[in-house]
Amino acid sequence: MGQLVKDFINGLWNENPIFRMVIGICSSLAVTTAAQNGVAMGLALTFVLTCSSVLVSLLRSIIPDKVRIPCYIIVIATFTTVVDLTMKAYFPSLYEVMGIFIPLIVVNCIVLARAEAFASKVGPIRAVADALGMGLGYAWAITLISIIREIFGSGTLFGVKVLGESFTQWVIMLLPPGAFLVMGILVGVMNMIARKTASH
Amino acid sequence: MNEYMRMIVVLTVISIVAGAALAFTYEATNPKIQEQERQALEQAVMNVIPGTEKMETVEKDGMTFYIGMDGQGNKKGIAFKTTGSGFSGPIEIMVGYDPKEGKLTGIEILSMSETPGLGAKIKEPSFTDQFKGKSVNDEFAPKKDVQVITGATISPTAVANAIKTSLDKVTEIYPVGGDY
Amino acid sequence: MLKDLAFLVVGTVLVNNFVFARFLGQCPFLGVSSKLETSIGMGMATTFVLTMTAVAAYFIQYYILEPFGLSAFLQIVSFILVIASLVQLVEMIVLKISPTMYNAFGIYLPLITTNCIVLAVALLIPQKGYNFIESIVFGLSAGLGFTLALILMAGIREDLEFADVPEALRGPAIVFLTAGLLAMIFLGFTGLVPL
Amino acid sequence: MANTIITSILSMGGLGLAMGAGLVLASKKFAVETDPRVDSVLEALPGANCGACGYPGCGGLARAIVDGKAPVNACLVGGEAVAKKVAKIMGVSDVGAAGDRKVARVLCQGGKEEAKFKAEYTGVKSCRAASMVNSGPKACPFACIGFGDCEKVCPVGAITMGEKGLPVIDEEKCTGCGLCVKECPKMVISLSPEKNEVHVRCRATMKGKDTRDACKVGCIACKQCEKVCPFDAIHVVNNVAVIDYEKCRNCMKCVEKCPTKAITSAFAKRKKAVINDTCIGCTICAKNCPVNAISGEVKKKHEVNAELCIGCSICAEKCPKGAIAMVRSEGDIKTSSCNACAEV
Repeated sequence: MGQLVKDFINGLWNENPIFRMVIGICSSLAVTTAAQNGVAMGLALTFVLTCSSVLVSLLRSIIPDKVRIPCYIIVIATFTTVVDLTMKAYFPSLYEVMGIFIPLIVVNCIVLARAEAFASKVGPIRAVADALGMGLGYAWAITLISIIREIFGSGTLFGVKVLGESFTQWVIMLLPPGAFLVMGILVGVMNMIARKTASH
Repeated sequence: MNEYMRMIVVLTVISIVAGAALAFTYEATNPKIQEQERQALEQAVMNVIPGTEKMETVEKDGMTFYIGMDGQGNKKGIAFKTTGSGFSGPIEIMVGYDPKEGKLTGIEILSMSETPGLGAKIKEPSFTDQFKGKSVNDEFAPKKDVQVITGATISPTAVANAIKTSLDKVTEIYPVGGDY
Repeated sequence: MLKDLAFLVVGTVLVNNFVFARFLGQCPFLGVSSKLETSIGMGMATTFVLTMTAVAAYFIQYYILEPFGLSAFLQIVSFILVIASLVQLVEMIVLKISPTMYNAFGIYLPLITTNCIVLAVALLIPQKGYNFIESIVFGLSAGLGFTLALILMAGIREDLEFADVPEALRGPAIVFLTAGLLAMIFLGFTGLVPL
Repeated sequence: MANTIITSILSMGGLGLAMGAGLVLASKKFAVETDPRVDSVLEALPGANCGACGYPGCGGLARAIVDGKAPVNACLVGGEAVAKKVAKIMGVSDVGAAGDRKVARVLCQGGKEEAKFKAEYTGVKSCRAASMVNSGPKACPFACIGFGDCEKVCPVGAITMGEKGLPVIDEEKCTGCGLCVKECPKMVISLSPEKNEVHVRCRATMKGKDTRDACKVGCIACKQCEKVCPFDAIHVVNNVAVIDYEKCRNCMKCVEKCPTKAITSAFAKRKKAVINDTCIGCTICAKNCPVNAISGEVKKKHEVNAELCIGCSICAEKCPKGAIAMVRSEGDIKTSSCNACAEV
């Protein structure tokens, strides 16, 4: 049990994919113009990551080494398409905003990396713990980014106005440079926090 | 079974299973997706032709028209899609047109990728409402009879031009005052 | 016709640069942009794979998926399967045929499977309805745009080494900030060509 | 419905078959011999080819690790677990690699001359036996007894009993097995990383005055080392100075200051910074030097004042061009535990 908790916590902070390992950032930059998108993307990725981790973990002894990458990627692509179709059917407005970034979960390094580095080496239960940790670690990170960008960029949070009328919206926050700048500052802050906690 | 055979078999089997699984998901979600798309389209038509309760799709001269009708089946106007070339990508517009009066009944921006906070304001009613009741013979010239947005001229111009160009063609198919 | 292709190239390389405007290919962009030499090799390999992908995607889309009406749900899976396998194939072939070529750019090939630009290019081709020639040009210019971003960044990062960067910002953080400034510059290209 | 499923199965199956066959053919036809270690490192790596390590994919990193160009923990994605596996393949003892080799060191300098005896011991010549009699013959209860139990237990002959009646450890031969540490009844031998050059060679926790009475070279807890350390790396805890090796940079300032010479290092071999011609004059080194030993104008080659330089290596680490080398004053040879030269 302790091992499972450890696997889970690992992704949330120690090896947080966005802030600590800095992988899988394409989507975290592109869709984070509004907090709602951040949450949706985070959950979508967590779903794909968890499902594919379980399957990869179950299939790990069957798949021959040389074709493992194509095999894993098919598994991941299948779950991604499931998410893609489901979102199209039930959340069309969200789907429109996320556009091409839902299909691109397939090539999000986090998914394939965890499949390869973790799920393909341990049993399904530990794989789930790790995938959930990584997925939620990714989710909170991109939600944070999107909250910052939404508040400064549109003066709203989850679509509700939080900054007064007199606030001039920082359009740059919604544009590509804003994404990079927020990301850079956040990674810096996380580095600082990590160093502080490490020295204690 | 040697290793090479296994490689081929495993990859093929996984592909087949993936294909089958996706086909099932698609069959399960497809009706819902079609329904959503239809609803979105209907909603857009209702927005650009006030008083519409049901619509009919008509193909004419290579263009698709949506004829809006009220509850009694009286025709309230026709709607069609047009695309303009915006600042950072295509802008898709739904235009409502009343041939009897020769006037626009409203427009809606269906999709665009303009700069948030600037060009993206073309989506807001403050911009789109000015097209309501405009005559098809108007000039559609930015800064003259079309109000532009401060800090963004290209996006409104693109919308105005796209509407004007498409109207030229549409008024040939459905002339002003004619039946439809 | 030629004018449209030119617009497509400029639009893809500068205006909608895959790295700075569409946020794709960030992982290799951050990872491989530390040295000018490697970034050139990586750029070359990516451009090659992207062009190849564009061709493959075109054929799968219009000769397999479209005729059978499968494009709505098999696009992602079939594209990625073919891309992953093709890349692995090309790598093996290059390694065997010419070790020098392999060292120059072949070693970057496996890195490219998970470069989201590749899948994005494949998916955008049917979405935008490009014809065969346009698809190739699109793939090629996507690669060139990525190469440009990599080389710019590598050039800056080589000089950045002389700077006394605050400790917390070292590593990826300062690269993001620099990329932010570059992205601002690339914003200036918007509206350059009709899209 | 059935039609969609059949066509999708057929197309995906066809694609899968074609690609699988292609890969099989290629791996048969184009098989190339590689360093087996590269393969096993590659095996241990995540294989996602994300490029976050700065190398072209996992294959590139595997080659770099085998060639010694990259550290075993270079893979960010794999984290500690992968680093451990790679370290095992590469035969590196710990994740941190080379500089962390551990060697045994004697933490007592109270030889026949320096330490007072409270009694004469004439029993069995064994430290363990002697320590049972009123905790040994020397006045200091922490002192090395000097019968060489450690010398006898050392499997590689790295320990010899010196003239002072204290063990001398040959750090070249020491394998860090820790047998001597276990054997010593007084626990005055400890294992520490080879790169740590400064040591407090006294464990006496009596009050300063008592230590001074018992031994000439004991730590008397005067705290002068604490004050002189530029890096806050040494503190008197429980009446004895303790070095925090996370912070210690082997600058040897405390060694200079220590009134009883209880802190030692190969002082004569203190490193000095030397700036070569690739210096571009960025002034980063001068700004970071804790003792202001570097001077120079912007964009001109900087100079090190060898008198002031304490060899802390901060400048070498900060230098963006790698233009600063840390050179040991008397040739670049390894330090040893020989106390004689430490006192030169």
